[in-house]
Amino acid sequence: MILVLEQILNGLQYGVMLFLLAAGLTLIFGIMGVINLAHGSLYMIGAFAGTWVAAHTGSFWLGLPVALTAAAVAGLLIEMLVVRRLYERDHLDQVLATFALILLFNELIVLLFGRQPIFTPLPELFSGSVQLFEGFPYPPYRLLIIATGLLVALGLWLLINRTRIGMLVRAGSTNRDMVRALGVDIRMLYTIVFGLGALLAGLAGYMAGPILAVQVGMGEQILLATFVVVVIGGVGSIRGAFVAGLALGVVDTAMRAFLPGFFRTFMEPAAADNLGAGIASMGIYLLMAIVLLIRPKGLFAPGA
Amino acid sequence: MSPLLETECLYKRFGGLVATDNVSLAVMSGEVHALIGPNGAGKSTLINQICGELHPDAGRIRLDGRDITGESAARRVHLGIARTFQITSLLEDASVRDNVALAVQACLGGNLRIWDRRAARGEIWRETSRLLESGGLDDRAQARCADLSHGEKKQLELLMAMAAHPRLMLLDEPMAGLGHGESRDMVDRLGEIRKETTILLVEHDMEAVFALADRISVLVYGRIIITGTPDEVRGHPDVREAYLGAEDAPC
Amino acid sequence: MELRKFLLGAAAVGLLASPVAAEDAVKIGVITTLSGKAGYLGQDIRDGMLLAIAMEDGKLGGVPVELLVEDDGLKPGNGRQIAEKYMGDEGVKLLTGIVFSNVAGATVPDIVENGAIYVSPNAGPSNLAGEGCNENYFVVSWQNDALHEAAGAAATKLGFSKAFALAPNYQAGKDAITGFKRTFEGETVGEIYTQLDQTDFAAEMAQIRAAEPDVVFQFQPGGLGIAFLRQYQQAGLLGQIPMVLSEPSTDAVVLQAVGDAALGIHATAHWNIDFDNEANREFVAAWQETYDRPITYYASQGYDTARLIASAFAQTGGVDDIDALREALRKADFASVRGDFAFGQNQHPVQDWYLLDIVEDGNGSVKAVTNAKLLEDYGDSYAAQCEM
Amino acid sequence: MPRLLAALVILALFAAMPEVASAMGQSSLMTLAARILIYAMAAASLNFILGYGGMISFGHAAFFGIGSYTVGILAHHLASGEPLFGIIPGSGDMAVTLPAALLVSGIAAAIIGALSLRTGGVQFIMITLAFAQMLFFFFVALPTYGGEDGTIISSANSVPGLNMRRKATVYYFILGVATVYFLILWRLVHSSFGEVLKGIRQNERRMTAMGIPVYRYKLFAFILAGMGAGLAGALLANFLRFASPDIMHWTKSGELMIMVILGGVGSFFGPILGAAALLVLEFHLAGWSEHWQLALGAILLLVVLGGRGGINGLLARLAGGRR
Repeated sequence: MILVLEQILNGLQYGVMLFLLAAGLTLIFGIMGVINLAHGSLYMIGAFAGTWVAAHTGSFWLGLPVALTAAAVAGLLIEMLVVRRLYERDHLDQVLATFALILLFNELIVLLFGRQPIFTPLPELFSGSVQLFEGFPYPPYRLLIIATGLLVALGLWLLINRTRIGMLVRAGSTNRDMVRALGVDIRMLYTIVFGLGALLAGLAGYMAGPILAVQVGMGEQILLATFVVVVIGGVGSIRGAFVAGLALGVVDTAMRAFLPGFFRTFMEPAAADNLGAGIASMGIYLLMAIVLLIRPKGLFAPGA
Repeated sequence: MSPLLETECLYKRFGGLVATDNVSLAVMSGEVHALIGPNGAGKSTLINQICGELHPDAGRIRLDGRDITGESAARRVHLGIARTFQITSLLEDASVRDNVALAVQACLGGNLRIWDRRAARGEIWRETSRLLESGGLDDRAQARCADLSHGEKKQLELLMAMAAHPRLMLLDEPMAGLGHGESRDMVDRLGEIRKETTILLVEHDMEAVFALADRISVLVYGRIIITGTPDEVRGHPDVREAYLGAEDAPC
Repeated sequence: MELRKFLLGAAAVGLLASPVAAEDAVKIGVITTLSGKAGYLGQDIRDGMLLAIAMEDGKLGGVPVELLVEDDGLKPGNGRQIAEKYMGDEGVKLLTGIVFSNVAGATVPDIVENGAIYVSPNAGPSNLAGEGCNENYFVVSWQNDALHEAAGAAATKLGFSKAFALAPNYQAGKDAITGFKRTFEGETVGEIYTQLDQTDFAAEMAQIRAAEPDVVFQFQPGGLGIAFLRQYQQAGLLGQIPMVLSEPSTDAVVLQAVGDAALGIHATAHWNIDFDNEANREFVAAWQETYDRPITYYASQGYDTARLIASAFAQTGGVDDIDALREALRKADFASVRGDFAFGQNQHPVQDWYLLDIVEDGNGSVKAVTNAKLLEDYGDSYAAQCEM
Repeated sequence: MPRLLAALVILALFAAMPEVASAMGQSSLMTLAARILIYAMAAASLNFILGYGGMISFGHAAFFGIGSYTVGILAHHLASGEPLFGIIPGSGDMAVTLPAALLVSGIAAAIIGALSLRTGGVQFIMITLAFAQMLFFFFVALPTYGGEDGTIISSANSVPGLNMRRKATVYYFILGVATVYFLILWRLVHSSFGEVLKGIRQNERRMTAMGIPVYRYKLFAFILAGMGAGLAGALLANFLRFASPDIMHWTKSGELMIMVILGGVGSFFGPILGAAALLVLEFHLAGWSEHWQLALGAILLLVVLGGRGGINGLLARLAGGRR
């Protein structure tokens, strides 16, 4: 029972990470119609910039603003120098351009930080593990990640439902032309949304630093899972990104944890492990395929 | 005379909105049957169900006595139902000639041939030329579709629908957006076409409707409130109230 | 910043390389992985080689050499292309450098069929160790399975009886667990194959805790290993359940990155920085003088590869006589930084394996200290299948 | 006929490549040329559905990989002597392996296409990616054929009358297959079906209104494209004498797509130009600096920001400017 509970917490933690990345991506996708493959690079930039500062100052908290700033600045630069010229082009040009950006950023990081993974210490307060209740220790840092993710989700909800920018974002994700027709400075809106998306990616990257390895190519690893979340949730929907992110996190974790055991109940252990692990690694893709076959636009597609 | 097209209690709803509410309609062979009604009355929804783009929640559609409710949109074209779109829908990157040629080819068949040369299929080009000539677009044959004027696009749509040699033509607001002169040309053109095919015409331009229609059905809130000759419809009090309302009486 | 170091390093490499690019220099082709997450492996292998060459003033075994280096991007097709370029365009007869087994699989057969010699500084896949062995193919590092067989032996020697094993769900991972179980005499109570691109192991931690093993064996190379060890600590398992690791999970870069999360772990290795022999002292001193980063065993393998080639060149004077070169390489007449070294029947190493302890180094970080010899003159499980 | 002339020039270049390469003392050029041919075939098959049919498949490497593995698996069972599933004997005969690769990749494309084509737009991009990734993980987890390390094919498949142990022979065989392939593709693009497909890219609703069952036509195109990529994959396996899951990884699908975009979407010669440009750049940049990806990224970025239509569009503008 404790195992199940722990796995659910683990799934939630992975899920909010995915949500932080997917929230920005889904807005960029839904509002600007831009496929941004370099979103993972922003995650990497946040992780490297923040971790580097944290490692040199010894303070986890000093790294945080640096990570956010670096990712946001990088995002704004990408938007102004590259993506802005591609809004009117088709998806394919965007794919090529943002793929080129991945190559550029990866190599720049190698030049700046070297090829070795770098390391942040956990903040003192959150290292080790706490007993959630008797016999159930859990790393507090992971709880911090979950809390951060939920706070961001709340913040985004308020931003989108209670502010003028949010109203434009909502309008933009359902009907791009209408916002333009309203005479809103759409460029400004695009830049803001892109910057915000980059900021969240940077936050996710920095938060991931102490539990994962901060290294070149870390962005591509999580990029695909993020796209899966965006598509399952419905392109342009923050709510979709939230629900799909958490669902995918929990499902993925649960499959990894329990599938081999499940197969062992009626198969040879070796074959069961193989099959279980195989299906678990295909899991999120399988899930996406099933969701899309039932709801071709995803779960919460705006205007669908 | 037997009806060419019959709909029987067609019912379609979107969420809470009933778009077509038990519509039973009969279009006689050879007639021009106009479908009028205020905006949002469900005319386009009805057209889309007849051509197969939408599937009704309940009810049946028969073409010449044959139940086609379950047939796909593409199949219905081959059974004899062609259509035009309210907002022109063409192959914008292709030339006028290629647009028509593709419509001709689609009707002639052999579309899955992967080892022939379309350019060498004389039958397609002969028929294409004939159509272009009949529609007065032969001098624009090489123009890119996206460069055509609105009126020309409407004409082209009509030609492409004609390429299928339809028994029933569904025209979704062929006059929409046309200038006065262009509208008159279109009415003349439809007058030609009606010799070859039965027409179900959705139109707001009352002048055109009363000039062309043999019978008129009035659709309000997804319901047909009357079907009759132009004179009957013109004189019907419900129509005046429900549809014509405050507007001036037509003609 | 690292950029400065990089520029210095690049300048150093340029200086080291330039005098040897003479007309009569023997070209050695290095195909290695420099980009992406595994880039540091190839970098260390290459730099180990460059170091050996620099220490001999641009020569190996008295023969001036030029090292050609290209990045394969971890793509088998690219590796093959580079090999063809070296052999066809540059007339290279001696190649080395490949880090990963899949690149080796696409590249090595082509090299040896062309009559050139390939000396592996890292990957030793089983399909080239047994029936697929070739007289032109040498492995200086280890046969892949031996890494994990050493870990199994360590777990046995330390008296553990219930092991829990984890590895990524790909060939090397499966080989790892198979290798571990081959020498581990206790019971394996749980086995998990993690996803190839998985960096979060929380789910696995929970399963380990539930299975209550008395030792954990895990194979997670590079960045995955860093994530695993840190999460092991965060899950409160470090210090509760001992861990035995094979070499790729505890290279110097991993140790530096995980810090105190590696304390108390039982590591296994065929080389360690503290090995007390002349060759190693020389190597370690030269490295620390030249490069401002930790020495990994990859660097030692690159260095050993170059030293092996030097020993052969000293006898043959170059690559003109391939048969003589092959014979000379087979003798392995050089002082390896790991001590005893010989080639087995399949031209893979026969060497000793050691148990290491991970302890504090006094500067707030950790280091590996050699504890005991685990296996002596240990070859591999495939040599018998090799007919040569 | 400038196109015919261009085609002949390209063919002559490739035909002369082994001679030129050995004359220049750079025999690796032949390897490069062979890879360009193979990748051009795969990219052209993607261009067929992407450029002509408007289906943005992000999982095309799946079929490339399936073709490659068909050859690898048949070779494996030939070597081991054990039939696959106990019934299908191994084979090292090109007359068997190439049709088998076409068949298997066609079946896979039929299944994947039938499911994927129910969606559209971004969702189609992602669902094709998903299926390709599932296949990738499947082969990675399959120990029989080496998993991620791949399976080594001891020798290129035999062709009666040819000495396939000679590299130049293998090269000319690949060139021959590629030539036939592009001739077929040329016919296909200009056939009745090809014209319908181009119509579908522009306006599916209109095509339906003309009586074309769009889904079926797209599926047919998807299958043809899958078979094309499968054939290219089979050649790659013969050429590398190696099959591994890395050629069905999503980055490989991306690479194929980039070749198409770089060369010029929907142009016949675009994929050849794109494959050549990307592989030649990779080849020379990687030899020039270990930080070659920086340069590659910058060049790709400049190309895409600089103009539409890729290299093909650039050539067209140059030709237009000169007139």
